Amino acid sequence: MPAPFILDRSSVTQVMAWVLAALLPGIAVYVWLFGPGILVTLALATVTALAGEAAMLKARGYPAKPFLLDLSAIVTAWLLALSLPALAPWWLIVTGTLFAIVVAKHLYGGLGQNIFNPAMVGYAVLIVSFPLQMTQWAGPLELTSASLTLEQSATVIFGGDVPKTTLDAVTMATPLDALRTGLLQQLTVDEVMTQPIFGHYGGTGFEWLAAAFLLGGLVLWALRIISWHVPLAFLAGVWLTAGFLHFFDAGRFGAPWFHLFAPSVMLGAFFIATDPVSGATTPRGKLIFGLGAGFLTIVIRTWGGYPDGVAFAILLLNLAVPLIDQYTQPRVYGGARKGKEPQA
Amino acid sequence: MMTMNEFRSLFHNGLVKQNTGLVQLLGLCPLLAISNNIINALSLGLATTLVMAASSGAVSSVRNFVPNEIRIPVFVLIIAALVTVIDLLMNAFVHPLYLVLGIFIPLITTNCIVLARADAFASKNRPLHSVVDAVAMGLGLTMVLVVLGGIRELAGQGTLLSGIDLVFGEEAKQFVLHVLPDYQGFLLAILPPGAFIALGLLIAVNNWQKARAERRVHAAAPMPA
Amino acid sequence: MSRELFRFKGGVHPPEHKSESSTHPIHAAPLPRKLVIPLRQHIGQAAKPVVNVGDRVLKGQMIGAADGYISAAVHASSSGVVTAIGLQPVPHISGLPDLCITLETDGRDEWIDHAPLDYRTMAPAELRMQLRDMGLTGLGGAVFPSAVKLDPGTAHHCPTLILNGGECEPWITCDDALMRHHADEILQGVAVMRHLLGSTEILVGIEDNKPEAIAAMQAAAQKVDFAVEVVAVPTIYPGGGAKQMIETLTGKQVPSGKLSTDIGIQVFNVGTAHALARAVHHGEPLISRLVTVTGHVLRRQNFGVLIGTPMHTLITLAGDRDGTTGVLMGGPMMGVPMPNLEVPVVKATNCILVQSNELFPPLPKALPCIRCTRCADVCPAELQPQELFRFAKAGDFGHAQEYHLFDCIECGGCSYVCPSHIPLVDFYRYAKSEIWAREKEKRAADLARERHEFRQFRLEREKKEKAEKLAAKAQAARAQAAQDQTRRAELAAAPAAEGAAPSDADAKKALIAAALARAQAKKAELAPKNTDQLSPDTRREIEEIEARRAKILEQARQPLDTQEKN
Amino acid sequence: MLTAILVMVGIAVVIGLVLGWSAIRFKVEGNPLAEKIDAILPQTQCGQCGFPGCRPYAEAIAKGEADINQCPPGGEEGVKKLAELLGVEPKSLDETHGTPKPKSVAFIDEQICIGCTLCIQACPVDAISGAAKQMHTIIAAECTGCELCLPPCPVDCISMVPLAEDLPHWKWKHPVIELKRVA
Amino acid sequence: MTSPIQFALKNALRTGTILFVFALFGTAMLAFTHDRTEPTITRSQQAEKLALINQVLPAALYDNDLLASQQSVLPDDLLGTRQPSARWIARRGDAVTAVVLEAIAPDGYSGDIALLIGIGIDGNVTGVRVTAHRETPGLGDYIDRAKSAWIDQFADKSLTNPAPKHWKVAKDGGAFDARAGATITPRAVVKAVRNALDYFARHRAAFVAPPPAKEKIA
Repeated sequence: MPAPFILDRSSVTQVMAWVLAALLPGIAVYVWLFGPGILVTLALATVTALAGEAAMLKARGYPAKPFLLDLSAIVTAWLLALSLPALAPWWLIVTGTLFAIVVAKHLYGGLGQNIFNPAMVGYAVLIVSFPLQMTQWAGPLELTSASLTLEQSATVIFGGDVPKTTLDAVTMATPLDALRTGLLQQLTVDEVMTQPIFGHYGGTGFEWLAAAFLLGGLVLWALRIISWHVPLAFLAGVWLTAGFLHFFDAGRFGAPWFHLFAPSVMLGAFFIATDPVSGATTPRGKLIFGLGAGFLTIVIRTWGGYPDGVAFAILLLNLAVPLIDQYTQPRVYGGARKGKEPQA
Repeated sequence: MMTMNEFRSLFHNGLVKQNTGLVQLLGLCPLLAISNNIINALSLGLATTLVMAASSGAVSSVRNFVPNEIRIPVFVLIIAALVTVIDLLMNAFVHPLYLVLGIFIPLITTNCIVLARADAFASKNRPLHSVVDAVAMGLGLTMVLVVLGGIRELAGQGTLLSGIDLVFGEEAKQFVLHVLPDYQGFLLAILPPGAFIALGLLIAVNNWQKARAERRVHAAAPMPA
Repeated sequence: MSRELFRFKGGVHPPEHKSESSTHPIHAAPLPRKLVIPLRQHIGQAAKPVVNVGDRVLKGQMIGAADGYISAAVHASSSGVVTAIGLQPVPHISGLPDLCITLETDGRDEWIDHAPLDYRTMAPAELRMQLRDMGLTGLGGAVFPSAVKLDPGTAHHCPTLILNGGECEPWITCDDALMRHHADEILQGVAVMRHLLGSTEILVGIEDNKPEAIAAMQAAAQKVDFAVEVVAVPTIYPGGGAKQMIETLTGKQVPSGKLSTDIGIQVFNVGTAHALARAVHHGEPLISRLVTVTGHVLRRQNFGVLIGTPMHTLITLAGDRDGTTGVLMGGPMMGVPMPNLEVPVVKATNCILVQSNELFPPLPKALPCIRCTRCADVCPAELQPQELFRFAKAGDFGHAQEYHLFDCIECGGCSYVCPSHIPLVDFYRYAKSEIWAREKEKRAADLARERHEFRQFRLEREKKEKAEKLAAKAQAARAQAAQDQTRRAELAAAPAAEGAAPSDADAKKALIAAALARAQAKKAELAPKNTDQLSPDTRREIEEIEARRAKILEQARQPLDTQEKN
Repeated sequence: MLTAILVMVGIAVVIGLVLGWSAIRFKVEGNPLAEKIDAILPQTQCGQCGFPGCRPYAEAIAKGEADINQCPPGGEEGVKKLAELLGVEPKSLDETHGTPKPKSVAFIDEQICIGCTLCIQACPVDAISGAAKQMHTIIAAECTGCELCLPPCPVDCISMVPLAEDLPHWKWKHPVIELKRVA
Repeated sequence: MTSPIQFALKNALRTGTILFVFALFGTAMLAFTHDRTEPTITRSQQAEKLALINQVLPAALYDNDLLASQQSVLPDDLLGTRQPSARWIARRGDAVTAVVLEAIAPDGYSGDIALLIGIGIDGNVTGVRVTAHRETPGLGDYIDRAKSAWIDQFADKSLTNPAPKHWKVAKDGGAFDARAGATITPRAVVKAVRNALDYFARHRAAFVAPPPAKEKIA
């Protein structure tokens, strides 16, 4: 084995562990503001992901241990779980997770080979196939007339018998849904925003969730697990696109701050768009990737068939990554600067 | 005339070895668009087969009179004419089906597999061989279409043969198989992305099968000393 | 004295491990019994041996002459007798042997006549030839013949001369030691360089983790009659790479695919400057150097070592320990594992690093690349290592080259930080050597094509000439026949035209038959000799070839036989 | 209806005229495909493919008269490259044309050589120097290892010496990363 | 010896002729088929349209030639139309029994939803069908009769049944149920049907008026 003979202490496991750790503040806020249901979803997704990963590794003839220990399957599971409605039925969680692990990850070649972000593939499959179930969001406790305990949540998720009235009492549309609905009823943004669900910026509860994800993301950045390029560009893409539209017609387009703190943008910017495997790799490429994803997010939110666009935007940009990377190759040491011939 | 062996090899070629859908990956546009249930798939597949057989026969019969430089225009002319004829006939006699298949009937003209076989095979072989080859190729495509349609229909809505009434009339509705009663439905399978995913999986299975067969052959062959 | 420094992109901070060896004084390694001096110690053409087995040589005597422009001579490191010229293990990653001259030393260490060079009065070209013949090469690692680098080229002068004291690899301290103890001599060498290159600005870059070396060099700089700027540069690996040192000190980058002299900068290692001073001021060719022996040994220190000294003697000298798992030549980032310890110290040997499981735990197993681009962050060549890896792994060398594979300096920074523990540099080396091999193959194929086409053309021409000759002959015959106007004469004319051929063939046949007998006799006595130590497989192959050959011979003979019957 | 027929026929005639005219006027001389194929072939000129050299084989492939798997010196890799160039499925080497061998050069045992020049005439790349009744030598750098000089030699003084790996020819190997369990 | 130009011209003439023959033959074949199938195709197309109208209009309600009764309607806010649309008048004998209107629900989740609404002369809905929409599959597309029977609940409804304030989806306190999580689409449809009824009520007189001697065909 030739040089080098020493290694830095970093490892894939370490990277993934930090990502999981950085999600914890978000999860804590989630539990605090929306009830403990998300814990059931997280646990179920984790177990499913590990089982799916182990089965696929075995089928493909890879040793299970090093790959299960790399924690990447758990990262996928958690990101998917956090994108799902907290009270989604168990089969929805299992289907999405399995799709993410089996199809989006292993059929593409496993760790490091998937061109799409597995969690977002799982999410997209679910929203396309089961749009109805994907709207059963638990509302923020502040606004719901009832709340569910952990056991009750588990009962709901596993299809147990729960009075429909209880369920109706705890679920409500997300701020994005509400905005879309309101706008279609010919209300202006300001009129829509008077509904209690909208809170200060991004929706009651949701804005704190977003802030928690932002915090976790900043930790990842401080640790150099992720670079600033993608999140910043993504947020800038969202902010600029939403701001542009809002500037021209504040009545029909939500405010940029709302879009930033509305569900999923912070999670997407810091945890999903930064997935190294399916993202762009060059510095300029990362900026384009982030800006493009941010732009598409708002476009889809505004004109698309679904209320949120983060997942589709990221998947579309995943598709463009090879092209982006190819056209944004940075200047190498000693290479010509900006098209000029190197000075002899 | 043709021997049994030739016949068999042409069919093997069309259905397996050079299968248009799984191996050559030609004519994917209709393959992906019209494979959301078995009936659609079968109808379009057969229509394509018909066009292929007719055009291959025609191309092969005139192959000696067509100079190289206008080969392609002549073939396209023949194919386009035949497709339009079939388009008109379907419009007249199986109108409901025509409505479903819609734009994809005229699009058979641009289905590369038709021109590919006309140019690659029919223009170099005798009419009988060409027709057999075209039928084999067409059936190969139909086969993939039907399998794909079956998978998507079953996964997407839990039925098989739905829409059979469009071809055989209202009474045929009883033949629709509700394989999975009270099925939730898996929309993805029916929507366009489902076609890509299902076709991708089919191709993967086909390649995997091939690789396995090859490995077996290698294993069986005596190792060179 | 402060100078604006520039930060090159990338780099890593591996643990330094310098103090282990740098705190001890330099020792001279004793004269070994046997010296093995490889003829290929530098980049370029290997030297050609100019002594014979049995010759007695003196210390400093040239035993291998430079062969070509990019080459350097090799010299006897001590006096003794040449006992062998042949393949010997050399310090190369492949473990393949190379042509070496083996000396049995006589212990007298008797110098050949040598005298200082009056470099100021010599023509630069002549001086360079002298240096080449004194075996001067860079001692920083690349071992490029110094004479070539001391040629300012068409520009006739190279304004900036950088002396590279940035010994950035962990563990190695030989340059540090050299600077601390021989600063004056180093600057004497610099004076010669300055003379040859016409440099006006002299910069000495030393990493700031070597304060004593900086102080020593600064002190020495006060004493010389030209301005020398000693600059402390930040400690970062690979800050001691020539291109990185240039960027740190000047902010300039060497254009891709060009030489630093193209931007008026030349860089030499401090060791090279020292060797140059010894060569010019003492007439001593390059026969020794400083070597750091460190790692898993009892006494980590620097040794003054004669080129050709077997490595195991140095390790024994430093005190070998149990638990040794391997020995590297060079540092842990770019070093080369030694196939065995018989290999000699060569001009490139700056460090002998003894490994153990505690100091160098076995590397963890690699996982797939997750494209995290940490490698790109640390790459001092500003490449996209993850893409290069992908291309190299897939054998897509065209793309690898498009992504500037050949700008990679193989510093190992990417492998060092890779969270998937992929041996990235290995892949780049593999791709590079594969590309070179293909290039070579392609050149060979082009040559073969060209020669084949020429041959076709020649045969065609000969055939045409023959046909013309025949036609002329036939015409002459016909003319004769017309003259004779008899049928008999006409019949006779035809054989006459070919008459010469059969008799020629007969003579040749006899000759061939005689030779055949001779050859078969010879083969009978030869054949068993060279086949009995072969493996059964090879033997079978030979038999097959023999059989085929016999068949071909049979066929070749047949026409002769039939002809005979006619 | 008549308009439709007239339009179609009119277009057809125009296209026919243009195509017929251009086919003759803009004919491309030579065969660029054969060039490309020739560039892939190893240029050993050994004739194992059944053609008298690499160029004729390349032309035969370009015309579709020869298969791509008849060149043992090119090996499987050569077949793969040809397949890629021609857009066909790669296949395994046709062993009736021989099997790939390690790269070798011919070596003449000068003790035995009688200077008959037969090998010089057989060598496709003129890599043997010598004259009648004088010893012949192989110019190793130019020898392609085609073995064509072996059969004509009446005294069997030529042997093929495999090129051993030495330092200047040493190559880095593809690093082995074991991810999969060895089955 | 012919010059290259002459040679090329000759070749052009040859290929031109061949292509001419093929084109002539091909076009002739097409012309023939077209000629033979045209009446059948026209018949099927009309049958198709009629079948669609029949879905919103019970066959018992008319005995006139419905297709011939087609009239053009100017764009109207209540119909949601921005271009002239069509309407068909059903008669039994001479009496007008019902009218079929094309309407648009402009505020679907993904844009316009095209509707065909049959209204009896008594102001009761005889049937509603969605003819074109771009609603999210699985979410809003249950308004399509092919996907679910939801649209059937409009049958026999009128402006007074339910009361105007109940012309809403259940979630908004109305009489029309809608699936949870997907209320935008049904809201739009309910509103459009109500508006169409409104439109009919306002223009009732014009519909009931005895037919002009010769109906003009739009």
